[in-house]
Amino acid sequence: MQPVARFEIYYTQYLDESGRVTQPFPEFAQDTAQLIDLYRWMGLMRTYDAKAIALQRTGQLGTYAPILGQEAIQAGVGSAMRSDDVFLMTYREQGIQLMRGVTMKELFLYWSGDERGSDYSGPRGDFPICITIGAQATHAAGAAYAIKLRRQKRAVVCAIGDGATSKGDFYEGMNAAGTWKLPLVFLVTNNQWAISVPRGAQTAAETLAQKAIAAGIPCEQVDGNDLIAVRQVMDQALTKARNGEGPALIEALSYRLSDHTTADDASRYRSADEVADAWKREPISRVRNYLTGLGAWDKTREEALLKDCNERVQTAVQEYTATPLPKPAAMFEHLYETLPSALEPQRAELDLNGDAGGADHAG
Amino acid sequence: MQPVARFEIYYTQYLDESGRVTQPFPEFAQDTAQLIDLYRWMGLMRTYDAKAIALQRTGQLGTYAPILGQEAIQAGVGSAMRSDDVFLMTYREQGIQLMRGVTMKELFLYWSGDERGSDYSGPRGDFPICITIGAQATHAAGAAYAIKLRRQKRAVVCAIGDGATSKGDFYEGMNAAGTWKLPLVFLVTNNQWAISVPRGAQTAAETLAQKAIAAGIPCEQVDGNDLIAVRQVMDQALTKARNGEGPALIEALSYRLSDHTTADDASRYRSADEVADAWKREPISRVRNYLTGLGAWDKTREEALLKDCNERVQTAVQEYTATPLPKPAAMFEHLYETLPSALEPQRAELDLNGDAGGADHAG
Amino acid sequence: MAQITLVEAINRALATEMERDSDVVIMGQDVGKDGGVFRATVGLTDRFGPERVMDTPLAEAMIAGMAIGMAVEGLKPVAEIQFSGFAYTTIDQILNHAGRMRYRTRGRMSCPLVLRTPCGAGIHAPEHHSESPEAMFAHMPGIRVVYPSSPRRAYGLLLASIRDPDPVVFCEPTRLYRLFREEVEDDATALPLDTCFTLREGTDVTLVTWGGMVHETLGAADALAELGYAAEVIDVATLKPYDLDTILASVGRTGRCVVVSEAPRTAGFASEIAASVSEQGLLSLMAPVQRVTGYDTVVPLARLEKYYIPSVERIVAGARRAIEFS
Amino acid sequence: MAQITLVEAINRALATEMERDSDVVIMGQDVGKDGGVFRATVGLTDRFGPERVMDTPLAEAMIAGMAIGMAVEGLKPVAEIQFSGFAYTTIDQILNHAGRMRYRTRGRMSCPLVLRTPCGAGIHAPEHHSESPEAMFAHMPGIRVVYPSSPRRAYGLLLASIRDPDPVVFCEPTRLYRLFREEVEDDATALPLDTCFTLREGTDVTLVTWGGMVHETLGAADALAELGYAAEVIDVATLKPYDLDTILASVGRTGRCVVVSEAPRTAGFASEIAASVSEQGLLSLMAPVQRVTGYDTVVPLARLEKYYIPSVERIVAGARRAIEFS
Ligand SMILES: Cc1ncc(C[n+]2csc(CCOP(=O)(O)OP(=O)(O)O)c2C)c(N)n1
Ligand SMILES: Cc1ncc(C[n+]2csc(CCOP(=O)(O)OP(=O)(O)O)c2C)c(N)n1
Ligand SMILES: [Mg+2]
Ligand SMILES: [Mg+2]
Repeated sequence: MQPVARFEIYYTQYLDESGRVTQPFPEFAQDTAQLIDLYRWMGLMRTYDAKAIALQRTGQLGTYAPILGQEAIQAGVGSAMRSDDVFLMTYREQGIQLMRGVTMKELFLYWSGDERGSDYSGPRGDFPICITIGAQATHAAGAAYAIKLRRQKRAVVCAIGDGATSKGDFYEGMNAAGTWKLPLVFLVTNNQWAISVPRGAQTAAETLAQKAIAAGIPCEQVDGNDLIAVRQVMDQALTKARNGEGPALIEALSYRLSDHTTADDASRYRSADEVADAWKREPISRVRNYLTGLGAWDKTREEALLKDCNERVQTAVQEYTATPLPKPAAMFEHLYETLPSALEPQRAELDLNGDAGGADHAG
Repeated sequence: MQPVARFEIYYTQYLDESGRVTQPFPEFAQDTAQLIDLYRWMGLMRTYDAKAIALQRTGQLGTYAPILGQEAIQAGVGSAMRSDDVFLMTYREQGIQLMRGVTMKELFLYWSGDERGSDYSGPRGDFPICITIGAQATHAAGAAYAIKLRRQKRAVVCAIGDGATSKGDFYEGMNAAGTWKLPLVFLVTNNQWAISVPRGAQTAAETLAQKAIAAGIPCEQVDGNDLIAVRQVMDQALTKARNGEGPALIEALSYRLSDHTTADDASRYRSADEVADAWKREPISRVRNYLTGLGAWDKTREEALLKDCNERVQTAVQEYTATPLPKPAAMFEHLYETLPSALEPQRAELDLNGDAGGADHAG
Repeated sequence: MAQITLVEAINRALATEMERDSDVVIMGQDVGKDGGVFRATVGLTDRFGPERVMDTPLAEAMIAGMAIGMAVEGLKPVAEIQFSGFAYTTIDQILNHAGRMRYRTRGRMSCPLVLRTPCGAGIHAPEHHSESPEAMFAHMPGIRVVYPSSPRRAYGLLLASIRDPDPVVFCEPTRLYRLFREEVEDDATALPLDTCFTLREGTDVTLVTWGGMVHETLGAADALAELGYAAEVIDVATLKPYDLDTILASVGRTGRCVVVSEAPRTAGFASEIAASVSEQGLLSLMAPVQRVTGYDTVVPLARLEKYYIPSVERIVAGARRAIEFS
Repeated sequence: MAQITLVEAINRALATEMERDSDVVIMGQDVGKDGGVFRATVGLTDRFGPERVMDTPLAEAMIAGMAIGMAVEGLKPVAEIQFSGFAYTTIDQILNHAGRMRYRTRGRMSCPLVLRTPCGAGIHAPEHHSESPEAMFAHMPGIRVVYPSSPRRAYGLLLASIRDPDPVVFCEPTRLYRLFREEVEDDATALPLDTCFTLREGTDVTLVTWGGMVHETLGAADALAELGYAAEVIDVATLKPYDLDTILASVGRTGRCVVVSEAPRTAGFASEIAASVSEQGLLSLMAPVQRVTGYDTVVPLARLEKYYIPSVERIVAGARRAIEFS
């Protein structure tokens, strides 16, 4: 019997876990200055991330979702995107956000529970963080449809996690992307865990990439801890999307080295051994090893980088802590373009009770 | 580069559109008596279906969804299932329902807008018709989970249409089936249309079968107008499911020869040529041709069959029309196991106004 | 001026606004070649092409979610959900996203979409085709809920909804789609979204309703007139945020109030209006506000649905309870 | 008897009923090894195994839909939706299917599932983690909605909900999960689902509330006592169908009523109670029923949420409006 349809999933890697080259580099990666620039970004991400956790632990930030271990995906994607592309994201994309021009102050505001943190001074067209897992997949299809309708050469990136690939919205969004051949790239960050649910308990699919077969769109796997591979595969998919050649899905294999959030304790459900093993494949050191091997990086430069990152983060912390709290009345601002008169009595009631409401409820 | 995963979709057919044998028959189909029995079922389906439309046209039935053209799928699936298997269905599975013991009177009641038509005297464990497209895919997973938990040798069949394969529930249900290796077979009746939306506008996927790749479950295509192929493929999948070998998805290719429902006019959106062409592949005549070629069928037997079918349908019509209307108070029956006392005033109000409510609202 | 039905008025409003504003895009199941199962979008594909009249795959959450993405990117999507019984899967998108895009980005983004959906029972349709979900939508912050009851109001309110800079859920009374005709001037004039419409003035009782029930309520006002009672009839039309002032002013004059709705009683929108009128109108009320509503049960299939929908007689009885209360 | 928190009481009820009835199956995200993000299911996998304590893929409609299929096939699924902001995608399943299985099959099938979900604001959580969707569920026919406010009631009402032959949406007040302890006898005794609980007797005003707001309302009763007013506090506990009689009887004695809820005001469950009390209690009411509720806006993120949730002061002010009305 002849099959009526046939599909294959490919996997891309350029730098292995020790920083050895496994296949000839694409053009951009032959420019060492570019690599160093991306390496610096990864360093900034990790410094920022550690500070955010520290702020949370000392009561200066709310629940926070770390990006530890996912820096290669984020630097690869962040650098492959153009500023007029549109990014739709989860709560674990702060590295991409930084590269797209969201300020660290805005990130801290957001994670402190302040809506002003989503009024990005940088990427005005990027969607706000989507907390309801998977919903952004259909928003992404809509944004991409608008871009296509207007014959613009822009692309949309929709980032989601491995857990999110179980949600109906994800499939519905992919199916839309396929049906209308939209300029939309799905980035599945497979960090092996959805809170306590391991990748293997999420689905019987051998790869997450193959989920796009259901929508008839091209799909592939990439080593998500390999900066070069992510950047290259993403770049190709985005170029096609901008040129009207349709959507794609990229599964980036990585590992969530941190707890799910600062409210989580991952040691309840996964072994220290597994985490230690995953550390061997973490994304930053392999670039450092590669650059060091080239003679393009050394301890002095590393120390200077760290110092610079720390200073930048510290400045942002100061800007953040110096920001006055929002006024209670802010909850009636931007609800509608103009507050309907029917809601004015409620705003008045809030004003009247503003102070009275100032006590914490849960004690 | 080596692929990390590879998939193929196969297609099965035994009898082509003119009734010629395209590959050796499976065992059951070598028993001509069995084939004749199934042929009779298909005849009954078509007679019943025509009568239902006639009843609707003469104001004796509500909006009705014909099964014309899908009789091979329905006879194949109906005969492959066991009575203690569980069936979850759309509104277009009356043939399978008949084979499972739902009476024609019950079908007529249902399509007249009478809930008693879902109180099947036959298959007490079959789910009621699911009108919200796709929702039954998750119910099916739940029912199959219960069966698996109890170590029973039963299987669940979940029937859905080509349009339904775009709904998130379908993917979520499939993913559940894969994750827990449930005894669940999805039957996708691809009749090429979802009301006015053709299969090609529903998804960019080359086949609907491949959607199951997203869930990591086995999938294949079958000629849905070939009774023998449907029965065989379904039988194999069900046997596996009952034996704990997990789920499967079968895409059965057919054509909706009728309007979507009696409220639809398909000539608004598809050509007469396309329909005429589809008639060439309709499922009943090819079995008749095959049986006639064997010498196992002839005009006399055909006439006797038609007469028998007509009589049975006519009897059911009489039973149906002789059934008294339900009482208004029925709307408070079976809402909860016991009507909560908080609702008694409302039931009393209904009693008070029962007659007053008797006038039609839309004039 | 043409005498047209409510569904034709919707069709005109869509065509007129698509003509005026190239950002307006129609989307939904069967809205293209088929012209919609109720024919609301008939002719639009021919006029505006399939890119602006999108036949979508069968996925309501996708329709709502895409509309959100399109609206944020600057289009003005008008999405049709074929029946409101299939709109429940859009609730997550409308509540968690459409109604919050502006709020959560502090005005950086907005979400000017319209979600049209046929509502209400009485057309002998299958299960899930007779739903009245308006209270659920009206409970959601950041959106508007509009529910016209005549061709003229359907035309003007739909134009206003499309032009509104925020998300609007636009409920359409299936029972009234073709029940009567009205002269509608197709002059692109919108009606306001922040006001009730007083359809009939009266001094003895205020009957408050919306959508399909406006028809039976006007019938009840006729029947009450024969009994010698002058009923004022108010069509709320925009349920969220709604114009309580007009209702209170009327109740101030009549002292009696009946709220009529075909949705299940508990936590329905009739309860909202009854609560507010009772709270703020207590001093003028000479009788408790009466709710005449659908029952707290599943809308029965065709054979019994007429016993479920509030009848003229039940509304009259409710009004008499209010009027004759002492 | 142990002094336990509300979330521990839920854990005990689950364990006790799983022990008693092998048809009871737990399902949800992270309910297994992790023991639930709020620890409600901690220890259950070890005791009952992963087949009866199912860690599910990340898909809420699937969880609800599977629970329906399981319940119809004879199990008694208790499904957890991690936060009620993620429960909106279950509405379609609960409303269109769970609440109708018995009805549409004329009793041939039933659907005894429980959908547990944490509700309410005040725990400084991210967006969508502070929702109060109870009114939307209470509008649906064929289901029950239960919302306990103390460890003892959580224990007894959860047992009753699991044993109930029909679907129950079980809202849990996150704010109260660990706020205080209470002695709870783990004796498998259920509490009735058809009655309010009068937590405090008083003659001057009836304060009606449920869930997390019971705490602030009791605080308001204390504050009112200091002002010399004796407030009766009623915990509605089961919102659908609810026990209006107890509320009416109380209002019959006090003549004043305040309904407290943290959900947005418009079309909230406070409106339902206010409407019914106003309608049926008008003759005993000496003041309009006051609603003290959340505002009709999005629940703000952590920094402002405390200004959103009705405070003791706002409740006291509402009560004084009722008491001092003339
Ligand atoms: C619809 C929905 N359900 C549940 C949650 C609670 N939740 C937050 S994160 C998470 C796991 C997500 O896993 P994954 O998609 O793999 O992303 P990751 O956290 O690993 O980045 C869950 C269940 C949610 N935010 N949204
Ligand atoms: C969730 C949902 N959306 C829309 C509808 C309206 N509707 C009824 S049938 C149908 C088309 C279904 O097509 P398909 O799945 O191919 O089944 P077929 O009618 O061809 O048997 C639609 C859109 C529905 N019943 N449910
Ligand atoms: Mg993950
Ligand atoms: Mg079809």
